[in-house]
Amino acid sequence: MGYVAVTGGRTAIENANKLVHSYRLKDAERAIEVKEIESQMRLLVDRVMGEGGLYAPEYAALALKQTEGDVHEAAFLLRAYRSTLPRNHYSMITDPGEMRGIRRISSSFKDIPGGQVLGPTYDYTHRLLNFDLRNESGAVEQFLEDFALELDTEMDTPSFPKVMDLLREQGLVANRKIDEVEPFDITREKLAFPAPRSARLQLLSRGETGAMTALAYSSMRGYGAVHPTIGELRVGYSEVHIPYPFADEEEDSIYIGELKLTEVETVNSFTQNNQGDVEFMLGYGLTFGQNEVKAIAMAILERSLETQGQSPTQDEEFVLLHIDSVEAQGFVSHLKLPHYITFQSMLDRIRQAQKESKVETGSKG
Amino acid sequence: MVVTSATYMEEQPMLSVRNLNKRYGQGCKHCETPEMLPVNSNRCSHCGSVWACIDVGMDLYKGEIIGIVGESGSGKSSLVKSLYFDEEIASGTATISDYKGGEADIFSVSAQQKRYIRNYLMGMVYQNPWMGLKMSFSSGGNIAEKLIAAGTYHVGNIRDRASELLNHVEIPISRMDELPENFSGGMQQRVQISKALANNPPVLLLDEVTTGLDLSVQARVLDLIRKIQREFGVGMIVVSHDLGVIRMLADRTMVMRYGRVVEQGLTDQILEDPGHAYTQQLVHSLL
Amino acid sequence: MIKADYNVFDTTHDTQYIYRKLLDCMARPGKIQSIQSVTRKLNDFPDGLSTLLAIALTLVDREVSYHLISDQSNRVHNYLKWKTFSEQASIENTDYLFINQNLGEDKIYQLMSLVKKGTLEDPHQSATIILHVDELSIDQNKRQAFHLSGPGINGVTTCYVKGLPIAWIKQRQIINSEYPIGVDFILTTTAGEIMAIPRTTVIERKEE
Amino acid sequence: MSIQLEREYNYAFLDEGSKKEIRRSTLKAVAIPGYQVPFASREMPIGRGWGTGGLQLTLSLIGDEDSLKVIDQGHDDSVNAVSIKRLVESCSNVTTTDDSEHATVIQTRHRVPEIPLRDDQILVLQVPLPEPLRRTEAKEKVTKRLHAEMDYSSIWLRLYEDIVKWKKITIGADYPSMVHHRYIINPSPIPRYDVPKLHQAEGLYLFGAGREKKIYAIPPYTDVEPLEFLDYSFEVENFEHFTCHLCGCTDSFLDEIYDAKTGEKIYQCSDTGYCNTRQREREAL
Amino acid sequence: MKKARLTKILVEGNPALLTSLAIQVEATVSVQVEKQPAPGLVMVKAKDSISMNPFYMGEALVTECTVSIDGVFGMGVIMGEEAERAYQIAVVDAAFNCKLPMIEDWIPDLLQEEINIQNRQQEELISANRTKVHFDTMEDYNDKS
Repeated sequence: MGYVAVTGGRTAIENANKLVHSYRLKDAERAIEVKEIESQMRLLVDRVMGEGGLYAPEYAALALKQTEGDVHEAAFLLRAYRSTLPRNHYSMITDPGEMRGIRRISSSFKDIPGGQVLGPTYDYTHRLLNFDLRNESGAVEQFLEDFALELDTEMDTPSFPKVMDLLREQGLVANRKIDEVEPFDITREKLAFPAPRSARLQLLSRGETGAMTALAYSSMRGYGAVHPTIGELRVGYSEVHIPYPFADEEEDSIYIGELKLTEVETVNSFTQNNQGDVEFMLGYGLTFGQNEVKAIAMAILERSLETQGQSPTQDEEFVLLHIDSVEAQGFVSHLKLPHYITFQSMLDRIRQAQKESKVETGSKG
Repeated sequence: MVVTSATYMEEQPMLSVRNLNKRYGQGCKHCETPEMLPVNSNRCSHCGSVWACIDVGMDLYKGEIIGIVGESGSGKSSLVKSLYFDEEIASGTATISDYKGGEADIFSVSAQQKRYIRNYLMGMVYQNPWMGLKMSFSSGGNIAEKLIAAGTYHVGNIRDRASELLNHVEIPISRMDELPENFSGGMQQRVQISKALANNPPVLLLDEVTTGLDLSVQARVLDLIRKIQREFGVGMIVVSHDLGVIRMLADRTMVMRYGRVVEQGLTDQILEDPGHAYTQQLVHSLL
Repeated sequence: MIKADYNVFDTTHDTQYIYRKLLDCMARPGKIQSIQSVTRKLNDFPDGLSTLLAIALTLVDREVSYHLISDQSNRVHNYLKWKTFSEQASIENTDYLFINQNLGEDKIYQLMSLVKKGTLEDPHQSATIILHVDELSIDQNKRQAFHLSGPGINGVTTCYVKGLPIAWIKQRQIINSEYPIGVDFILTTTAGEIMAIPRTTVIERKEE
Repeated sequence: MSIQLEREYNYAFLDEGSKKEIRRSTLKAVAIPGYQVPFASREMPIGRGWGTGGLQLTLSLIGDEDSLKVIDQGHDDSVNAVSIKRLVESCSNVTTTDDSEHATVIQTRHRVPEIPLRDDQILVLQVPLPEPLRRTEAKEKVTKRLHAEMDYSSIWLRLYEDIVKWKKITIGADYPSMVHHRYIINPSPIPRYDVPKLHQAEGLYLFGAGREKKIYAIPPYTDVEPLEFLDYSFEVENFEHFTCHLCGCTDSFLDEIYDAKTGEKIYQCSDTGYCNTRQREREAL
Repeated sequence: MKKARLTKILVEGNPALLTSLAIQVEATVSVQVEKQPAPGLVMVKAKDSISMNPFYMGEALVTECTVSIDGVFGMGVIMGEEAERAYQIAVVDAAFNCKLPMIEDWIPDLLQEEINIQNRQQEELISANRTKVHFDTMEDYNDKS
């Protein structure tokens, strides 16, 4: 049969679900443990949480297992799961400036208070396949033991004052007051344009890494104006507190855990503000987990959206409506659904148009 | 020039602009009103906001051409763009006399009524044809857009009217279904003019329509504008920085500087005997 | 699944029931539906108020605002806050305006000049007025009947409303003159009947 | 004590707050026929673009008393229709049916059933692209203004250009139509054949676009006019002399299919429920 | 002890300590579960250091539980799927809210656990600090500042 809808869909679906399950497992010696994914596919888990907009490492790992490592599908599972849960709390303001940092670099200054701390990074690994990893059994414990012995417990622990504060103190960047405006929430209200800054940041923060990287790259290459210097990139743990619901007036918040975050602040060209002072323009990026390229791309895109111009990355609707992983992959993949009716309707039009054009050429000839 | 100002006075103006003010920028406490700025500037030195039009008033009578002249930044383009709702004004009125049998201030009607005014009562020709034309639609289609907006839902009638209009602006009918982006600059301006005239509006606004064209092409477009003014009896506001254009087209002329009208009167009079020092400067630089 | 207690207002199933009646009413202006089987469960509240409250429980939560004009407003505020986390807003900001009082012409005029009417771009950002009336009926022979026409109505339908001052109709007509700007009405009765008059409905008074 | 998490989904999957928001938006949509009401739109367990808007409407509508029919391309058994039915069954007590006479709510993609909707039935259409003006204007900010000012000349122009180029309007499915003389809508990608069914109908039509976060409606007895010029009228699909090879029907929307063995082109009803009924009737005779 | 400090010790500390505290409470008083441990979401509000305005960056999965002792509520909210610990934190919280006498005895243990947490977190920071890049100019810079 040609293009006609499948009948007996119910059985086909059930069998397809079983089949994909069998493909997931058929060459496995043993099923991979969720815990193994969570601990050893760390950056993948971070990316799924970031794009899923849900910080839940265990569930992200489970989603990756369930989807055989398809990042889009895994992020989608987290997003859909969110829709079923009540949201009873909003956190107090989490300030990544106070994070327990494990990595922090600046490309604006050679040296900064607290120092350039490389932390866990692949930046200076050579991209050579390491064949030793094919068989690590035994080597894991040995490495961890040796690594622990190397640590000098007397050593200083780093503290990372913000690089931006150095510039701020010198009056080179705007010194804004903390303003507790209630942020826009894209998960509770349809975005309208022009979008408030808080909505842009929320959308970018859960945007798709690849899409954002591509757009940010285009802005740096010439389709736009943003080619920043990284004032500071930091990775670390930030505490999350929520208000205590049964609080009497002097009660404070309760601690519920910490998030691993990547925060980027970029320094761009300078401008003259309303008071006539010349200041640097800054860009801001913040994502769940360690996902540095996305955080940088976010800083570039959010800065780009603050500028006027004709390039794609200066177009708010263009950027914000096309970087969402779930929406983009959903709509592109919906083409797999049957479109027999629309196609039939189009067939009718092309046949009619052909007839008309025959009449025309006929009458001319 | 046949008509004099005395003739106009007997009838009511078609379009009467009063106290029109237009500002670009947020403004600050130093430029809340245009009067707060010095006379020789319209830019606020504190916040950079610009009062593009300050207290502008004018009357346009049936079938007359008013020229607005001034150097770039004088506010003349902002004025016509404001009248066509491309820009939002800060304050002021513009009363149109023949509005659905009565008269109305075009700035205080609803969005839908503004659309009616843009389609029926005014036409606009921009310096940049990309502003006035949809380049991905045929030139006939561009005219069709206006006719459809005015309620013509008959393809045959639309094409008849479009042919007629293109004929007026001397564009071969054979090119009706071509995209204007493939046309020369002069032809694009002529398509724009035909589009602006589609619904026989009593008022036509022309913003630097010959700027950037070759001299020979300029002359042809200017001739066309005069011809149209005669044939259609349409009232025009012609904005140009070029006194030559103004001399050729305008019955009366307004001179603008820093957003203010510094002088107005019959064009001949202004050009031959300029009263204001700035006008004298303009006229002398032309000579 | 949640087990239904037939005497307690069920926020899942009863609101679904009311919503479907409301939707049918909104789709067919002039049609009278009854939600009495549910309003009965809110018998802590005096007659009339329970119908308004049932609709409030169906539509209102912390994401939108409401305003109530009633002799018993304080009780209702506490109840709604506890049940739906919603707060009363001023008339000019409210999304849902509940009225359980006979108002004079001046008061009606004042209310209608304040309520949100939406804009041409966002006509949905307008208030819905839920108004308690004495009686709803489709009896054609009653005096003061209205002829309704517009979307949702097959030609013309006639309805009779007792206890609806004509000022409401007049003011509604003024507000709704620049369609799609306008307000929508839901009329309720003590007996638990509801009827909707969306902004598209044209109302003509029946000649006497 | 051993502590376990409670893992039960709410009735009809969505939490009550989400349902309320959808319901409020739907009521507004009915009050302003053809106007696209924005709503927050939750992520669903099926893909964005796979009917999440329709599904959210359905889930906000249904209760224990309802009987739900889901069709895709006219078929009850199409995989996507089955998948949606399975989801609804798993999170509510709602029964599903293939019989459109029995259904109180019908969710559909790309078709309006052949048998006219009754006044106690609601048809929910899944909408991929709700904005008719998107054909000529990419930006939502602009299309919103054009709707506000009722400035639809660009879409008419699109039809004009079609005629100039092809002597025909070439829009296939999702034919732009004017609702209540005010708003132009995309009726979702139903064939042109189905568009007249929306005009002055007995039942209520609801349209849900999940990805684009819009809800709109056509109430019963509302004027719905496909855009047409006086001299170039709206045309529905033409099946000429073909008939359904299963039920012999001559006046339904037909699928064009190719016989796997002979390669011969044959036609059959796209509305399988309708076709089955007709086949049964024929056998009974 | 402030809630913020107490809950940090309970969330980050050794689960065995938390369990032992909860068991002590259960052995002494009757604990009523008001709300079974259930998954939920917390919307995380983060500070955008450019505009200094907050924005919602995304949600975190939590498990929450509410209990009561003699009508006094206690609640436990903890990130991740942690039904048992959410319950136990709620129990300890309720014990503090009730001011049960036993809480005085807990303080030394809690303070010791706080030190343990700090030491554990210190280790990770020390290993990070070994990746600090040393520049010649560093001393100069510090001298100047």
